[in-house]
Amino acid sequence: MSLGLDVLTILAVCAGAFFFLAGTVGLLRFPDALCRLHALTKADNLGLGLIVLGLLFQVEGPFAALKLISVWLLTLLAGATVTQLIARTARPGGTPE
Amino acid sequence: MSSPTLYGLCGAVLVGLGLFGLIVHPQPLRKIVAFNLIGGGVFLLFGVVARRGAAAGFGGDPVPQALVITGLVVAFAATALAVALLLRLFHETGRATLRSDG
Amino acid sequence: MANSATAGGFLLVLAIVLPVMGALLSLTLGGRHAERIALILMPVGLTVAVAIAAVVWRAHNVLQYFVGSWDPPLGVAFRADGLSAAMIVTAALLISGIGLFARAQFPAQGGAKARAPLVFWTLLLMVWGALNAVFIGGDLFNLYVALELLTFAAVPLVSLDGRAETFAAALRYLLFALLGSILYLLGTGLLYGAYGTLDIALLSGRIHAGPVAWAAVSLMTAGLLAKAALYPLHLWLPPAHAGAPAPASAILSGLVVKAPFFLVVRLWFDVMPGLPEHAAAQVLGGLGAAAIIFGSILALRQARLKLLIAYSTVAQIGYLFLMFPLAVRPETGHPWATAAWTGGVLQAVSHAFAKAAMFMAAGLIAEALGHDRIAGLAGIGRALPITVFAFGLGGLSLMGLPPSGGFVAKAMLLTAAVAENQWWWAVVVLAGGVLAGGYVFLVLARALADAGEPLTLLSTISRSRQAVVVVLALCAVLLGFVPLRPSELLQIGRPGLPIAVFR
Amino acid sequence: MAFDTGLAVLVLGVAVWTITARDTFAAVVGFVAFGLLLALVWVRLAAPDVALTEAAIGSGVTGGLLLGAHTHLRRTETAAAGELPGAALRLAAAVLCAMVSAGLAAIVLLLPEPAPTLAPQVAANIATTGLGNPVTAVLMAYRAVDTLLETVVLLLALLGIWSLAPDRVWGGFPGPHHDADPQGVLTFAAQLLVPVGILVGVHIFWVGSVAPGGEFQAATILAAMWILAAMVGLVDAPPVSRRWLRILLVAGPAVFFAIGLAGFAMAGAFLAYPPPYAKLLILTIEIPLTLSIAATLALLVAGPPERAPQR
Repeated sequence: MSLGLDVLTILAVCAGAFFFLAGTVGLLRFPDALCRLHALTKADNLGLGLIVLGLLFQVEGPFAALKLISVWLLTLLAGATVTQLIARTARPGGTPE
Repeated sequence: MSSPTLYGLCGAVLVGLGLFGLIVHPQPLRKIVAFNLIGGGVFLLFGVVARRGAAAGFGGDPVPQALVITGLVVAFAATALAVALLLRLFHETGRATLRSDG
Repeated sequence: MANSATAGGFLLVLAIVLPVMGALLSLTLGGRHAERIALILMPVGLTVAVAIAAVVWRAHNVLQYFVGSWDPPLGVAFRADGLSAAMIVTAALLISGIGLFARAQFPAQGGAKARAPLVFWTLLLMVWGALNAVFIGGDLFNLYVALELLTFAAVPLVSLDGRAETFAAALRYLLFALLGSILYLLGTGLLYGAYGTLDIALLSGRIHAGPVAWAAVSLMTAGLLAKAALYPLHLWLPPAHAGAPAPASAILSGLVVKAPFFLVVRLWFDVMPGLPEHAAAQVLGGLGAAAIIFGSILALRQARLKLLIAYSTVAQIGYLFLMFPLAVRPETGHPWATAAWTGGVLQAVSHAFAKAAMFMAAGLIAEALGHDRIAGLAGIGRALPITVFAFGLGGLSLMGLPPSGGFVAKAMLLTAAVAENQWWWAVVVLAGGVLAGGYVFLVLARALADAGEPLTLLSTISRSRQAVVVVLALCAVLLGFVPLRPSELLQIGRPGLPIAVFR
Repeated sequence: MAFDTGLAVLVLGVAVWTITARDTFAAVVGFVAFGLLLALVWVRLAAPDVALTEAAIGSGVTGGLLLGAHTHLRRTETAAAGELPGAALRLAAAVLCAMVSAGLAAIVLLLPEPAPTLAPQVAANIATTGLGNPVTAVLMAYRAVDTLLETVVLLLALLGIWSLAPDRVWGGFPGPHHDADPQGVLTFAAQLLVPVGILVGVHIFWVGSVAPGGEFQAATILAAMWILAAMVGLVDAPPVSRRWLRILLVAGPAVFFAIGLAGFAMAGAFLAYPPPYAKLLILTIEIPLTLSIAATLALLVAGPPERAPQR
């Protein structure tokens, strides 16, 4: 039972780490700000989501699980907001200030 | 080597790095960033002192930790004032350099 | 030292709390009230300052207060020794004088003109509170906060006029000051790491010569020198002090640069008494000597009056640091060390009065003429005789001619230098005096020259403002009548050094 | 240990990048990353209170401030970069700074063993303060005077920034005005995030007396939420001449001073709390203090008044 959970955790965390890696490579290699943001959001949404999923198999009690999910949701929300803010200044004709 | 010592060495290098940036960079904004880097190094050294002083069931000596919190807030106030001065200078002269008086 | 607060210790709290709370009230109520609050607090603060000095004098001991009844090392102590008392009284007198002078320049106004008065009066009180906090701080980190308070109160004064070049000057001042603070803070951290306390009295008992103490004190000294504008870290000072409005220049040059100097004294004489090496003190003295020579020469070459006065500040700060090689004599407790100690402190006090008077005189001259070019001063001596007289009186102190506080201060440094067989400092003191004479006479000769035709002044300068300037300049002169021997007041709280008797 | 080594190397790498990057934007982004990594270091050093402060103030708000400044100054970059000092001077600076680092490193290795500490004294006295978080006890009781003066420092910095305003806009609105886009994704996201953020801020404040957290961290989060709402256009900064704003800014330090002075009567010393009421009094100080600090931090970021007040 516990072995099965561990395997699931390893798989999910590895997949999450892969998305973080891909997002980072994208951040460094993509040509402009909007593409870079696109790459970053992949790391946030999927990468962190998968890592949280992986960790969920290990937690004890529903409260800790709720905490983990909140972390993911808050990151999503904050990420979405900040990305929009950056995109607004980066957009050619946007409102830089 | 213990890990506090390791971070202490890290703080020592940060101070030197920041100092270098402060001296060498002509742009005031870069100087401000460099100042914050020195600050990071100095605060880290306080943190190391605190960690080494772990006792009485605390993970670190709370006194230097509290000093760092005070210091961080003061450093932020300093950064805000410096940035405001720099922006005002820029809006007034169109330049952002300290060599304006010639 | 008694393990409790001394009676009268609450005066120390008031010295900080009154001006700071006044500043908070000014900020809340706005420009119209700011001036009134400052004017009400001046006599009150002056009374507190004199009371502190009286208590210290009567008790002949250090006045001490533990904030929140928490004993150091856990809590923070305030302490006032003779040196603190002298500086607190100086600050109170000068702030009051500058405040009276500034009434005409920053009158309470509403609307768009409200900015400068509100900022000036609030910052004047803040500078006062911060200075008192520096003078009575007994804890190295508390002193860091006090220093930052002082920096943030001083920097906006530079750009109060809103002229473009003053923003650059203020920014440069801020960057130097911040570097100074962070180096000071670094040293503080190292001292805590090595000795587990930041209390000056406790540290002085625990500290011992070694790499950690040395590194900490060097870093702290270097940071404080940047704030005190000691050569070669003086570059920020002339544009900042010359660019500020005259009353602000008087605060900055007279008082603000004295605070980091005061802390260097604390560090070298109180945190680590007997520890400093002779060689290190010689280095400080050497920098002071370089400041005297280069600052004076640069002052001679200035075309604008306020810049000349600002460069003269660079030079006069140099004298303060001559005190270190002469007063730091750990091995014997040399009797002449006390003379040098009194001379150094007296130089700080008399320069404060003299320089404030000179900056304000220059401000009045610039107000009357619409410029402060030295070449265009002809005739001003006839138009504003009182102001030019005050400038001359201040100049006496800078040159070190009797009767003036500057004379007594420099005479004591000179005598100590000769008596301790360190004659090279005597040469510097004399050369600095000659150079100072050069730049003071340069201004006076122009000002007293005949303009040929009567001057048309842009504005009439009221007698009362000129009177304030003369009174401050006279304070510097009156200090010339203190007896030419080590001051007993300034020795309070010093370890028992034998006192030399001058004949 | 391996984790610590990796983290230290990463911190130094990002720091080197921040200093050496050609582009100022890259340097600022590097600094933000540096701050976040440093927050991790603080966790490793068993200082969660500092970690929160570092992430919120040291990296977050400072980073935002620097990024904002950079968008204004972008055009001046090339001109200023031309003033780079010559190679000889840079080499001299590098040697000097390397010596400073080496000296400091040696000092770190020479620090005495066992390390001196005040932790036992903090622990011995913490009962009289009624607090559970030792860092809060240091900030609000043992060294309360530092904290009091520090809040004044913040206010003073704000007054300094305001003093930079040209006379014609004195008393006006700080910073530029942002228009809200009612249909925008951004507005939607901000409307969702701000209440959650405020909740988090209140939580961090509340737990600060017993667990990591406290007024500075909470105030920073509250300030950040206000800044976000202002950038999105949901709220606008009030004119700096408003009386209620001035009162809000001064209230925290003023209450701190008042209770401090009352300590003369209640407990025989400035900033002393009578033990039975210590926790209550500290809380009475902390609530207005948090609000004042939050307002001050937000306005520090907003900058000097730029738009004239309507008269």
